[in-house]
Order: sequence, then C-alpha cells, then structure tokens
Amino acid sequence: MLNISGLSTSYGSIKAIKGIDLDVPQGSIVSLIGANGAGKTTTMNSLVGLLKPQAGQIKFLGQEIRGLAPHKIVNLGMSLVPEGRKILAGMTVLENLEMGAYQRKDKEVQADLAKVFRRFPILEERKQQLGGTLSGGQQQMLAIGRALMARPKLLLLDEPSMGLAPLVVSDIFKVIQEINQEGTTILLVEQNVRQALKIAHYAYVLETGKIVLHGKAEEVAKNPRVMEAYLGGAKADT
Amino acid sequence: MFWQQLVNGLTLGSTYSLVALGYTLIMGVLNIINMAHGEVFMFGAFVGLFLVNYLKVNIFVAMAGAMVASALLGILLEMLALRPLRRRAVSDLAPLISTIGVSIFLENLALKIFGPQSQAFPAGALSGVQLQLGPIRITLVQIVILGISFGLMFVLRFWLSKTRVGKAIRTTAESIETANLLGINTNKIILLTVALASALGGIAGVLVGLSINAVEPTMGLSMGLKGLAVLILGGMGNITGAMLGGLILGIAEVFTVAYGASSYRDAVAFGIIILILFIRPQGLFGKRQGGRF
Amino acid sequence: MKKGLTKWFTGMMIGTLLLTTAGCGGGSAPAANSVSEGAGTAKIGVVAYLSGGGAAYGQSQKEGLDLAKDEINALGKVKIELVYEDSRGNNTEAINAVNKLINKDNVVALIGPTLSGEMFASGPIANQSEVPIMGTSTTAEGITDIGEFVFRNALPESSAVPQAVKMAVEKYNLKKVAIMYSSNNDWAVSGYKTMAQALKDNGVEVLATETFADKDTDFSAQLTKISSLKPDAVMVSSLYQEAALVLKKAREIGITVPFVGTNGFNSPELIKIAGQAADGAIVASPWYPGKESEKITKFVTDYKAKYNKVPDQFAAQSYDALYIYASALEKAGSSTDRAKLRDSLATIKDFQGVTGKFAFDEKRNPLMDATVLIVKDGQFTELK
Amino acid sequence: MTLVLDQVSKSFGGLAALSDISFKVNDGEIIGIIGPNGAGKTTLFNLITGIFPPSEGKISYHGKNLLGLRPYKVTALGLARTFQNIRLFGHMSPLDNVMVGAHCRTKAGVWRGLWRTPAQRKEEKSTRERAQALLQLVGIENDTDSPAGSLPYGQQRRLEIARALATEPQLILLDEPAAGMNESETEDLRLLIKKIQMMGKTVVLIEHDMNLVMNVCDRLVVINFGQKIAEGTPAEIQKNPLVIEAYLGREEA
Amino acid sequence: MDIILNQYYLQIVIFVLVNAILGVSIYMTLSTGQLSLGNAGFMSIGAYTCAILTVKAGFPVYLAIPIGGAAASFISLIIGYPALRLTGIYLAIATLGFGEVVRVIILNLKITNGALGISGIPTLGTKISKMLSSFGLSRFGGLTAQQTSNLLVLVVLIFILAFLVFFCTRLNRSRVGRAFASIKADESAAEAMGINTTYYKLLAFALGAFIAGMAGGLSAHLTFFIGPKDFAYHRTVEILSFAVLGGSDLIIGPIVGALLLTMLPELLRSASEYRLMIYGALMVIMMAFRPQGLISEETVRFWKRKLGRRIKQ
Repeated sequence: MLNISGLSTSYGSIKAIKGIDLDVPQGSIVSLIGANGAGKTTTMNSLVGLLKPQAGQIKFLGQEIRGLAPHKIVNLGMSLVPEGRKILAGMTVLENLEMGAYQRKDKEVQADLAKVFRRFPILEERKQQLGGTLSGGQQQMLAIGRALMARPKLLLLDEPSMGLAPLVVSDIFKVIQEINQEGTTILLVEQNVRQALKIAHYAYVLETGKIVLHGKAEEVAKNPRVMEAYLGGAKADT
Repeated sequence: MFWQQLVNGLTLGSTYSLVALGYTLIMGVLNIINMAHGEVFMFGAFVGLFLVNYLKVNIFVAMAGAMVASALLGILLEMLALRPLRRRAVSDLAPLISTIGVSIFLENLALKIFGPQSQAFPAGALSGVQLQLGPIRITLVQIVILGISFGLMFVLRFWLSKTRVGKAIRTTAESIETANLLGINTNKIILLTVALASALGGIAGVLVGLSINAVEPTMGLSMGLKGLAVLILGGMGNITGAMLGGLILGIAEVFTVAYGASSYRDAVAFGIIILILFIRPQGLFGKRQGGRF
Repeated sequence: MKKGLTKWFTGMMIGTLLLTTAGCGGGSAPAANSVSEGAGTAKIGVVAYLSGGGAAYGQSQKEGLDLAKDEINALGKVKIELVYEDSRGNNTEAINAVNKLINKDNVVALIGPTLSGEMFASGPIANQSEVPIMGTSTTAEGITDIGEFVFRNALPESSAVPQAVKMAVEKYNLKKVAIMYSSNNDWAVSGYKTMAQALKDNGVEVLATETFADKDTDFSAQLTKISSLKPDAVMVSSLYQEAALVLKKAREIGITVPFVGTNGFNSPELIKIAGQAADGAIVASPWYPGKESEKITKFVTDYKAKYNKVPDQFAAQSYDALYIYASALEKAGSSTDRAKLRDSLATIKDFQGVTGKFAFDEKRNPLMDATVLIVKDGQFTELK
Repeated sequence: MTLVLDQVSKSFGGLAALSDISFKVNDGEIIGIIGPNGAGKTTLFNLITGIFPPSEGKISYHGKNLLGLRPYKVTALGLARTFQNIRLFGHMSPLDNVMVGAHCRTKAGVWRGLWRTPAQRKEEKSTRERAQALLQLVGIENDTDSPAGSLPYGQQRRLEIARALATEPQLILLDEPAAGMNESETEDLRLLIKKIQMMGKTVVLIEHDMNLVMNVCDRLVVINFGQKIAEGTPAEIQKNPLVIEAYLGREEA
Repeated sequence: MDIILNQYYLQIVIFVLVNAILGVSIYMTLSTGQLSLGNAGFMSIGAYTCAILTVKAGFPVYLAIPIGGAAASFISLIIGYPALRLTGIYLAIATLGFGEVVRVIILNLKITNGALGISGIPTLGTKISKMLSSFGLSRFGGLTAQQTSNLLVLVVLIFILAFLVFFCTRLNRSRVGRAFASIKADESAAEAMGINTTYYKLLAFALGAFIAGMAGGLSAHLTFFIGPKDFAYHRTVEILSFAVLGGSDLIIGPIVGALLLTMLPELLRSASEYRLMIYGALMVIMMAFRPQGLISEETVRFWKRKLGRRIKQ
C-alpha cells in the first residue's frame, strides 16, 4: 500500500532522516519505534506532505506522492493523527468531527459520524462541548475519530499514547486494533514499545534518522537491542 | 442631545466595525495585521462611486460591485504580497511591512488614477431623506449604514459557524497545519478569507463614502488606523470583539466631542490602543487561549 | 540559488549607488545646460504640492501659471521659463526643491511653495541665497517676516477674514456664534485665531469652539452639539473639503444659519461637494470670477477653454503672481539678476490683476481689497 | 540538600500536567528524570527555572525559595539549563554563544564597553579565555567563523551545554542532551557529563536514551502521567514493575 | 569642487546624514529584536524640546540637542516599561499608537503652538559659524557664508554619525551587545542564560529613543520650522523603510537604507508622481525576496570570503 524508499528530510542544515526505506502492506499494522529525536515525527510529517523531503520516493497505492500538498494526500486516502493530538480547541466536538470529513461529499458522512459515536460514546455525550475542554484521553479519541471521518485507507498515528494514563492507553490500543480489523491499514509511531509491538504485524526501529532494524513485530520484540534501547543495559531482560 | 449623539456614535461605530471585521478575519486566519486594509476600503469607495456616477447603476448594485472588486484586489494582495512571504520562514513583522508597502502603493496609485480631489456621489443617492423619532433625527443613509453593517455582521457570524467553508476558515484560523492534515486546501481558504475581508472593507468604503458624500485617495489611512484600534480593542481575531469594539470606539469618539474636547478625538482611538495593550493585551473580548471566532 | 540572489542584490545595490553618483555628476555643470531659450529668458522655479493628498491645490496653481506663462511669452516683452518641483506638502522636500531650483537650475526667482509650513521651512533658504520667492497661497501670519526676499500675493487671513466677519455681523445681526476649525492644519488654525479676534472686535459672543482634523469625515458629533446651542451663525476655518462636509452635515441635521468661512470656503469645489448645502456660506475673497471686468472674463474664458473648469483662487493668484514677476522683470531689465529683480518687485504698485488692484506693502504683503461673497443657489455672488 | 521540590503541581487550563512531585537532589549527584513522552518532565524543568510558576508546592535551592524568581535570577543563583529543542542563538558564533552564558558573572555596562576601560578589557579577555576553554571541554573547535545554527546537530547540543556551563552553575539541568545523537556521540556525551560531575557540579538529566541514563546516573526519578511513580538507583528502577509498565507498556494488557 | 559645494547637494547630503542617524535609532531598538514604530514620536519629542529650548528659552544648540534626546529617552522609559512586555506586532502597533498620541498632544499644547508649529528656528549652520567666528575663525578662503555654514554642519553631522557607528560597533562587541543579540535571537533562552531581558530591552529602547530625539533636534535646526505633521505616520514608515531596505542585522544596513531612500526621491524627481508607488512596491519586493535587507551578515561574510580569496591568490 505504502512504499517508501530513500526518503530524506532536513531542517535547514540538520538532516533529520537520512534515506529511509519502509513498506506498509495493505491491511497490516506497521509500527515505527525509536528514541526521541530519532526522526519518527519527521517521517510522518514527510509522508502527509507537511514537510517537503529532499530526496526519495513515497509511493501510495502505486502513485508517487512526494511533494504533493497535504490536502491532495488526504484526498488519496491517507490521514494522520498528529503528535499531541492537535484538536481544534475552539470548536465543538461535533465540528471537529465534521471537519474530519471536510473533503467528503458522499452521503454516508452521517452514518460514519454515528459509527464514531458508537466507538467513542463519550464524544457523543460531549458533542456540543469545545474540544479544548476535553481531557487528554478524550482528546485522543476525538483526534482518532476525526481522522476516521475522512475514511482513510491508511491511518497514520503519531504517539497516540503520549501523556495518557495507563488504563486509557490500553483502551486506545484496543481501538486501534479494531480499526485495523475493520479494514484500515495503520502506520503507528509509538514510544510505548511493548504495546506497539504487541498489536503490530511489522516493526521498524529508527535511530538517528536511519532504520537500524526491521522485521515481524514479534521478532523485533525479542531482539535484545530493542530492549536495550528502551531500558538500557543488558540487565533489562527481567 | 444624548440620544442623538448615541445614534451618531452607533452609525460611526458600525462603519468602524465593518472595517475592523476585515482586519480581524485576516488576523484570525493568518495571524498578521493587514496594513493595506484601509486602502482596500478606499478602493471600494471609488469603485462604488464609479459605478454610480458613470455606469448609473443603483446604489445597492454599486455596493455589490464594490464588494466584488475589492475581493479581487484582496486576491491580488494575497497572491503578490502575502503568499510569497509564507513560503519561507520569516518573522511575523515581514507581512506587516509588506502590507505597509502595499498601502503606500495603493494610495499613490489612487492619487494617480482618480486624482487628489474628493469626489461625491450624485445627489439623490439615498441622501436627504430623514426620519424624526422623538428627539432623534435619523437619515436614510444612517439607517442604511446601520442596517447593512449589522446585517453583514450577522450573516458573517452565521456563515462562519454553520457552513462547511465557514468552518474550514475557523479551522484554518485555529491552526493552518491541522487544517492541512484534515484535507483543507489552506491556500485556497486563505485566499478566500483575504477576499472576504477585502469585500467587507470595500462595502464599508461605499457606505462611508455615501454618508459623507466624499471619496478621495487618502481616506484609507485614517479609517485604517481606526480599524486597527478596534481590532486591538475587541481582541485580535475575535469577531464579536470587532463588532462591539467598533461600536464602543464610535460612541467613545462621539462622546469625547460632545462632552469633552473635540481636539482630543483622535487621541481617544490611540489612547485606547495603548491602554488596552498594557492592561489587557488580548483585548476586551479576546481570550488568552482557545478559539478565535 | 541563495548565493545567486545575494550577488544579484548586492549588484543591484552597487548599481543604485553608481546611479546615485551619476545623478550627482549629471548636474555638475548647472550653468551650461540651464538656459536654453536664448539669453533673455527668465527662469522661474515653482515649488508646488503636485502629488499626494493636497495635490489639488498644486494642480490649480500649475494650471494658472501655465496659462499666464503662455500669454506672457506670446506678448513678447519678457520671456519666462517655468521649472516645476513637487514638494508633496513635505517640509524637507520643499527645502530640497528650493535648493535644487536655486543651485542646480539657477532660477532667477521662485513661486511657491503651496503650504505656509513649507514656506516657513524653505523660505529662509531662498532668503539666505538672496533669491526672491513669492507665495501665492501662503496666508499664515508671519510669512514675510522670514526676510527681505520673501513676498506673497496671497491675501493674509488677517486682512480677509475680518472683512467677512464684519459684513456678516452687520448683515445678519449676529449676537452669538459657534466656531469650528481644523486643528491639525497650521493654516486653518491661523485663520481660526484671526476669526476669533475679529468676533471679539465686533462684540460677538462665542458659544462653542469645536475642532476636527484634516481628512476627518464625520462631523455629526460636533454639529449636534452646536445645533443644541442654537447659534446665529457658524464660523468655519478649514480647507474646502472639510468645510463642504461640515456644511452638508449641518444642513442635514437642521442647522440653517449662515456659515462664515476662511479662505477654504473660497473654491468652486465647496459647492460641488456640498451642493445645495453650500447656500448661505460666506467668505471674503480677492478672487471672484463673477466680477464685471474684462480681464476677469477673459481669464475665466481662456482657463475654461484650456482646462474645462472654472479657475479657483489658487489658479487666479498664481496667474497674477506670474504677471507680477513679469512686470518686475521688465522693470529690472535683466533676466538673471536676482537682487535687481527683488528691488523692482518691492516697488510694484497699481498692478491690475484678475484678483483686483494690487501693491506690495513695506513688509512685502499684498495691499488689495477682498470681496465678500455668499453662495446663493449654488453660485458665488457678492454679498451686499 | 541542593535542590528540593516539595509537592509541586502544575496544571494548564484545568488539565493537570504535574501533580504532587517531591524529590531532592544532593550536591554532586547525577540525577536522571525519566518517563514516557508527555509525562511532564520538561514542565518540571520549566518550573524549576522560573519559566512559569507552579500551581502549588515549593521549590528551593540551597534553602533559598525559587518561587516567583524570574529565570535570569534563578540562573544567577547557580542553576543553568539546556533545552529539549535546541535554542542556541543561531546567528551568533559558538564563541559568542558561550560568552553570553558568562553574562551574569560579568559586569561591564554600556560605558565601559564603549570606552574599553582597562577593567572591561581584562574582563573581556578572561571571559573569552574561559569560553574557549569550555568549547574545548565540549569538543568544539573555537576558531570557527560559521554561526552556531549551522553546526552539526550533536555539536549544537554540546554547545548548549558549554553555554550553560559558562553561567558557572552549581547545578545544571540537561533536557534530552542525547536526542538525535548516534552511539559514538552519545558515548562522548556520557564522558562529558561525568567530567561535569568531576568539576564538582550537580547534574539533573532528562533523557530517553536508557543506555546513557543507566550508565551515568546515580539516582533516577520516574515520572508518568504527571506523577512520580518511582525513585531509586538505576538497578532498582530497572527491576521496578511499575516503571517497566509505564515505559514499555503493560506486559499483559 | 563646485559639485561638492553646491548647496543643493550639500543639503541632500545633510538630510542623508540626519536620516542615517534616524536609521541608527531604529537599528538600536531592533538590535534586541523589538520593532518600535514610535521613533517618529520620539523624534518629535526631541525636536520640540530642543526647538522650544533654543527659540523660547535661549539655550545654546549644543546643549539643547542632547536635552531633546534625553527628554525622548525619558518618555521612552515611562512607556517602555509596560510596552516591552508586548512582542512582535503587538509592540509595533502599541508604539505606532504612541506616536499618534504624541502627535495629538503636540497639536493641543500651547507651548508647541499646535498645528502652527514652531518657525524661525535658528539654523545649526549659523550657530556654528557664530561660534567659530567668536574663536576668530570666520570664513574659509573663497567660500560664501552659506557654503561655510553648510560645510560646518556637514562636518558636525558626520562626526555625530561616526560617533554613533563607533558606539554601536563597540557596543556590539561588548557584554551588553552580546546580551542584545541573544535577546534578538531567542528571548526566553537569553533570560534562561541569566540575562535580565527587561533591563536590556528597555536600555535598547531608551538608547534608540535618545538617538531619535537627537535626530529630531538636529532636523529642527536644519529646517527652520517644525510642525506636528512632520512626525506623523508617514515619517514612521520612512524610518522603518531605512531598516527594511538596508537591513537591520548590521549597523551599516539602515545607514545604507537611509542613503538610498534619501537619494532616490531626488533621482526620481522627474518621475515624482510615481515615487511613492515605487517606494511601496520596493517594500513588498524586499519582504518577498530579501526580508533581511540589502546588507545582511551573510552578504558581509560572502564578500569577506570572496575578497579574502582574491587577496590570497
């Protein structure tokens, strides 16, 4: 579904990612993990067109999308739930969701809205509330719901568990898995490595802008190098 | 006299509000102050005048025409003076300076094209008719100004809160990046916003030109500065603020003249700017965070 | 790319600098390229407000001068060449313009600048350089105090305004009046002061003094206040645009009393903008196109033929100014001697112009009569 | 006790970012603050350095109350910091960046700077020499003419540390100094942090690179979801199930 | 020699120098990254204080000009303390408003003579000539009194500008200058590095106001007349455009900007109707293609490298 090869993006003179190759097969959950500053968010923003990569190819559904404007990429069926959620704080929950379906002109928008409300009942309860007044977990649900309103073929999630209480985190992961099972392909950037690897089919490990390891999720999970990166030292395998 | 002065203040204030709405829309979406807005206002007045005087159209048709022409001017402004600046990361002062440049250019272009003399709408274009309500005398022009200003403001509010494109403008105002992520073509929305703001400036120009029956190239500067004062008074990017702020400034000015010293009238507007910025930089109706419109 | 741009800009900058020096170099021989129309041509520099907000005044002046120049040159007694410089209503620009005309164009005398403030700034330069300079619209007090070389044929407000006030007081039996003036216009403030003094001299009570600013458009607050005081007349000191808007608004809110104005009332534009509302506006003016005089009729007809409009006071006074120079030049017998020209200018007497009989007094101010005019049915007519 | 945090809380617009955080930092220690993204670590640094005040709680340094002090005063007391997203003065040379750091330890004002009085020249010379020494310490060539913003990433991070050291701090707060560094750069950084400790300074470190944290820190404080969930030596922390859960996610979800 | 002594050129050069001083004043406040549009206001405070002192109180010019600067500086401290909490466009608009308020106040005060302004201000040239003649030096061989006095004014202005340039370059290479630069680069990082940003911003603001006030005093004594109109919005824009065109990274930037923009109108005299249009278009083009101005640090570095290479070859 998504094939990336040799992707490089810089900020000024600093190269944030340096020639990444990555594949996301249809129907899968692919996880991209790595430490802070490794270039995960840069990768995501490059994919959706918020950043303009200097080199490489991004093929989405067989089409080259590098350099396209973000709204065109959304139109092709790729949506990003950004890091920090970025919900529209001054607009109501309902308006947030409506804006998710901004590009759609079909008649099933209302049905999809109902579906989002079924998935996250709390959003329906608070649909007239301003987005900024929701708690962190609810905001994350809203951000995911909003992205789903575009009916993406590929959903990108950038650190959906960031700053959330453990219970909420596991809820969010459950939802991600459900969304995938309903047919949406997912590329997930996570710090919560264990959870991410648990639901993912494939995983890539990013270090200082380069892919240093990739493979099936359970294999990557067993790789000592990953544990070392996250808990440090050989003592990590408790 | 009090009630009569209040009506005077409201009429004056409603034109300030219309001008300030243009500022606030652009401020809300692009986070810049369009210093050329006053000149767009002047341009709109001239277009309206031209339509009435030379093409002999109805005054309301002329208003519509002025709105369209000003919107086109706004589009040029966005494409030539604002968009090129967004491509590179420049300080937030660059658009300020760029639009100051546009304002100087437009004012002098108008002097060249229309000449420095002030020109008038023909007699009969709404002038003359008056209503007497108890102690208050209201002219038809005043009623038209009040009606159109308030009408436009409420239509704008409704449009922004209920329509798809209106919501897209609000989304872009919250965050251009998020709007991009949601599939909104933000360049188009920005273009639309600048055009809309300019159209409001244009019709305000016709209304003011009509009420004072004089249109001339330098009329943009003082009105522009007043609009700016309202923008700050009401809170940048805040529509309610622009509407109420305009009325407050209009009434404050009129009452300064009526019960104080008329020579300090201009100091009122700028005194308000300074005071508000010191005491409550977010403006009377602005919030520190959260939604804009 | 970035380097390219840098180079390009630096190149441009150096280019501009070179151009700048070249520009200076071009003017290095002022004497050589100045006189073109034979030795007898007198070069007169004109500094006028030709672009910007007040360009309407400068434009009128230019038209009056051009018309006069063509006539004088056709007569053939003296030849005059005019060199125009724009001052944009700005003091610094006026200084530069005067300096350029004197030192680069080597003019024998100057006309202008348009505004009194500009004259205060640039007149001293001409005076120091000993070049005669004549204001045609600088009516503020103290202009000719600048020095021996500074003249004007603009009737100072101190002479015109009292005539209008006196006439109005007698005619309409004024007891109490209100005053309005533009407080950010030097000339209007000066007119206001004269006006207040004249009212005092005539024993008229001032109910209220309201101000506004040039380019103001909303006068409803001031006029509502004045309206409630019920004055016998309203005095206005401002340029014609604001004056016209004041009149319009005043009539609209029901003030029907006469309006007495300073020189700003004295323009066809006042009637054009204010329309019917201008009726009852009173002003004293040296220029009255309706006067029975062959000279005036000819001027008005020629002007109309050339520019398709009735000349205003700015045009008329500039027209006269050039004729005054012409006769002084003739008397001086030289087209280049500035000192001689000054001396002959100072002796001008019994000059008959379109603005009436004219002479300079010992302070180089004009000695001339004004006619008090009133607008009736959209026409200036003499108030008798 | 050098730095003491007592039940510090901070909320933004009703949402709690930190709640009831208490811990102490002793002289000469290297303390690591770890926790997932968004846990509130940088907020903690901002509270300590006076960028904004806590909603509740007390922060003191050597017994002096830090609350209500503007950041420059906190720095003058001997606390310096680096930033998570590098905030160098990009157009200035590396040397000038470090010399800015020495600001609060020097005195020359406009007058002395204008006339280059002997006192000013002496001060300027010693400032420059110290700045050069610091650049050397962190391993940046000090004769470079290019602006700080054009240095490679790793060098920018180290330059920030040099700049912070120039304020002559007793305690230095490092916010993710290893972010974006490769392994060998991180190793250099580890040695540098040790050197700083050897200079008698206290270090508080926010870091995600666990290798670095486990190897360099004496003690760790773990924050998750705005709360302190553990405190102890690296070995203790690595065995703490709460930490493992917070960090890697729950084993059995 | 004739060209140099032609009063027209002398006068333009004199205005270039005064404008260059104004350019330095906006550079000063910009050196901490604060855009103040109040410089025309400070200029008017300086000009009026100075003119009133010399015309009405008979102060000597050399005393009145610095007092004018000090007055502007004093007012700047009063409004600067609250104003400098604002940043970016907010500060720009607040200071723009301040300039307008000053103008309206001047219009309404008795001592400033309202809209009539103050005329008959003695010129700097005659004052200096008088001073010199009291030392026994009157005119130099073959020069007219006017040329002499203009040349003297020129010398004085060059001296003042040179001193300001010296002042700024010295400042830039000192502790205070580094503090300014760091605030310009990143205010909160500078504060975290132990810099009292309020103090230094206020210092730069007051220094800028002082220089603007002095420029006001100087220009009052060069134009014989000052009125409130001379210090309105257009003057603010003019001063701003010096920094925009020339660049505000380096002190030479606004000076070059002042040079070009004072020369340009004289060169374009023939196209005077289009002058301001060109002016406006220039500002837009500069912002789109070269927001840092003609002269930036990179330009200087580029030429240094280039010239350096040539010398080595």
